[in-house]
Amino acid sequence: MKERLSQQAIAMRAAKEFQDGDYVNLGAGIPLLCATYAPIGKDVFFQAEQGMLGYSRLLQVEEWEEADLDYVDAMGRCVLPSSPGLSFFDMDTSFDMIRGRHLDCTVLGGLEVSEKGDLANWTRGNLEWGAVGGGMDLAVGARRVIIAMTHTTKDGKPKVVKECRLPLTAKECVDLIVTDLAVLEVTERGLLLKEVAPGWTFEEVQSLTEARLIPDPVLQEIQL
Amino acid sequence: MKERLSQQAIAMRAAKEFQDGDYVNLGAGIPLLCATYAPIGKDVFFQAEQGMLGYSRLLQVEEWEEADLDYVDAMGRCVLPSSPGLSFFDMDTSFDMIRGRHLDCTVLGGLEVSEKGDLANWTRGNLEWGAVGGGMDLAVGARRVIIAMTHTTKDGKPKVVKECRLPLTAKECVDLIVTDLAVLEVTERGLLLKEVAPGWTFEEVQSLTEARLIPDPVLQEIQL
Amino acid sequence: MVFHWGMGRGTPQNLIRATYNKGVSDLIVISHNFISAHLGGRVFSLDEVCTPLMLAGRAKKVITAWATDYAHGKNKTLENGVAGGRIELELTSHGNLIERVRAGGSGLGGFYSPVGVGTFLEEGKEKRVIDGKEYLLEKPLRADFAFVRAYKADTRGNLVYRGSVRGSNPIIAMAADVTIAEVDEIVEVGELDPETIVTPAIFVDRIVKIAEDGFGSTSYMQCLFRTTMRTLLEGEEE
Amino acid sequence: MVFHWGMGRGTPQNLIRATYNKGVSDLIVISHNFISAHLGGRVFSLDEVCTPLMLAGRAKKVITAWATDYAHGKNKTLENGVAGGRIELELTSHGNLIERVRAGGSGLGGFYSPVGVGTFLEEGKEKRVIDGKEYLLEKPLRADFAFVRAYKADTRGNLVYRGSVRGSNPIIAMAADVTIAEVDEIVEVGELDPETIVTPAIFVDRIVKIAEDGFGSTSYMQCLFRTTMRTLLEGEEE
Repeated sequence: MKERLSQQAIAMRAAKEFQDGDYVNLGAGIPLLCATYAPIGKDVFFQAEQGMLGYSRLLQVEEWEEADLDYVDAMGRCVLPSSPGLSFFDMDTSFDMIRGRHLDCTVLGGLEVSEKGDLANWTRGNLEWGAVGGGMDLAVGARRVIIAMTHTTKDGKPKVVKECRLPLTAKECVDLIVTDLAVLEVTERGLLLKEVAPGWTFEEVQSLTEARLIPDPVLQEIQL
Repeated sequence: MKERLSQQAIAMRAAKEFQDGDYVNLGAGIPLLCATYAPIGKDVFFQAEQGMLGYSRLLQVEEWEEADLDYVDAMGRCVLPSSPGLSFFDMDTSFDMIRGRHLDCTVLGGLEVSEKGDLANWTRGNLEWGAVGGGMDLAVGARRVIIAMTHTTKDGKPKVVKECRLPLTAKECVDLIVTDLAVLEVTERGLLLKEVAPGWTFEEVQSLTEARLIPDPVLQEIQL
Repeated sequence: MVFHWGMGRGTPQNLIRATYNKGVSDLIVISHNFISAHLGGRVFSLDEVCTPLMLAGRAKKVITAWATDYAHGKNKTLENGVAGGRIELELTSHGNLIERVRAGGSGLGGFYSPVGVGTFLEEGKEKRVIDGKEYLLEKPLRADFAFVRAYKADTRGNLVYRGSVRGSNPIIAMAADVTIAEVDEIVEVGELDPETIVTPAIFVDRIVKIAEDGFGSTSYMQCLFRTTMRTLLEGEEE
Repeated sequence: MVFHWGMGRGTPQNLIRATYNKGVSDLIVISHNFISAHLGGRVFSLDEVCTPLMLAGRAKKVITAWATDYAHGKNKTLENGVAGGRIELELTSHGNLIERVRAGGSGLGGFYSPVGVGTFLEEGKEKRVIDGKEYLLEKPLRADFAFVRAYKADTRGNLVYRGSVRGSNPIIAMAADVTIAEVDEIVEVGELDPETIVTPAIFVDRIVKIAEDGFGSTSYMQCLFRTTMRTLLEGEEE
């Protein structure tokens, strides 16, 4: 079987989308790894949804003696306390920022993405309980929504689908999907397959995708 | 003709209503004078609607050399820059405070007050333009609304009326009216005349009032 | 969209003056008030202290809570413009105005306010009873440009304010396509205490530094204040 | 109404524990999440770090955006309670939840949010098109008590926070009949820099000081953090 991208590689590819000066919020899971792979030479500022803006990287293990646990990202991991340019605010201002379309980009995980860009990512099961979190707000509010996820479920079922079966996070919100097999752009005509993992073909990716894919005329291999 | 209370005396009587620890917003005109007459021995904290809370007095003329013009009340007059316990916030938080019923009391001016407690105080004329300001927000939001005004207009017409003729500021919002002739409480039964200016009788005040007054069984003279 | 209060601290005077001098017209101007700057009964000319009133002559519409100048003010641009039908006026309350701007900046479609029920503000608005209380539906407000006056900025655009003149500046900064901040000083990133930053850089697009002690600067205003106070006091003594 | 995030900084742990120990029941608990405190994959017990999860066993209803504990958490009080029909669950998004609390604290009757359109959040809500975009009507939320965690208070009740754990504390402080703040230190009025005060005293009814280096204090948490980090690092080295 051909090799798929690692979680790190998915995050690296997604992080390549960041532009200089972008304000970005990262969801849990693979998206969080993007904090480590912001493009060199570009200033990218991350937002933590509980109320912090402007950190560029997280404390590494060898720096933990410097750690101040009042300076943490949305997952509670320490950022550099000396990060210059940080600002703090309450959680309502944070979601004003998100809902008000001030963030340039968010990278979120996905359980299913439809060909129209519908996103389902908060529950595998019913609506009885679940972890809605800030995903709905981010999917609706961020100017650009990138989904970073595996292309198929653990038992091999497609996650890029015609219509989502799982409860939705938001309708028609996704701009780009980065998986361990492909980079897909949501367009008016449908899903454009722009890049494939090294060694994979359009047909092979299509066979693991429920939605119909449109091959980019200049289909490329994913570069990290 | 019998003597009426001065503007200062109206303000002094209104200020007697403040309780220890009260947060109070003062409107323009006579109400502003209340800042000078907060009861001795009681801590009263004033709010300036552009975004400041906690000042207790204004700079006096002889202190102006200490003045810092970034510490001003709603009329742009300097508060003591060293006022301990001041806090600053944006104007939206300021009106959250007002609208959200956090203020204990507001003292506002009045052009007309009806027997049901309707208030008209922002325009003498039509709706074409005018100075709405924060009066509508304060009248609706403050827990207690006190009106400090003259009892009649300059040409002797009653300002305490059956129904307001001028455009309303808010409906059924007034709790207490302090004038140069009387102190009136708005009750479910109507306007209760609680106090009269020294030397004035119930009948004399009633004759300068359009609304029907109910005499308090223990009608008293206004004490300052 | 611009803030003004009292003597004009917190007012982006240079941005207002530059806009006026540029000769643009047909503006829609959103500001809490359109009054002259004043102090202790003295009213300043627009040459001394610029206020949004300066833009009234360039406006086809104003949205405000305070459309009349003080009685002792001489500048009737707005009043005459409205009376003459040249300027459309949308009048509201301070609180509803700032909340509408906040709704515009935070992506909400509108909100139900208890303020204005039973008044002229009801006109053309949906009235609704929620949990036994009446409210009016208020719609969001946004602008193409927000002019903001802050005390200091860092080069990324984080803003700090000073004292009681923060006003609506932090809110209007959120609700425009382009937000321009006028400040006394621009410092390096990291020099502002993060606990004092009120407007995060994400809301700010451009920063303009006022010339050292220049028009509208903190020291200019403090000097104007002292001169005025001295004159007023001397007047009292005579 | 109470805030919690990550390792539990910003969480009023003593107030939560005291409420639990008091043995009250049938609470309605509003909190952004009901998860165990965690750090670097390690989940703390409720003896080490109290979170709103502790109150789930005392609740008849919870309103939250996050009702499942982490997979590696062992405390299933809420999940089992919901599954068993003992706890009513009202699920929403982080952003809609905090905006509803703000509406409750600021006297609004509700607001139109774009978040939740096309999802389960539509159920039972008015959907409305405003300027061509769909919104859902969200209603205000208030509580009888708000528990707030701040860094320092002055004796009047002004609060300052520290770093990124301010969270929803300043908002929930506005939206309860009684707001109680749990702080490391209480100082005299005038000792806090007014430019750093986030919650004005008007929103705070009572202040509780955490015992010096006591449970939930900043130094307690810092110590717990260092011990945990050391253990995790030693585990990695082995």
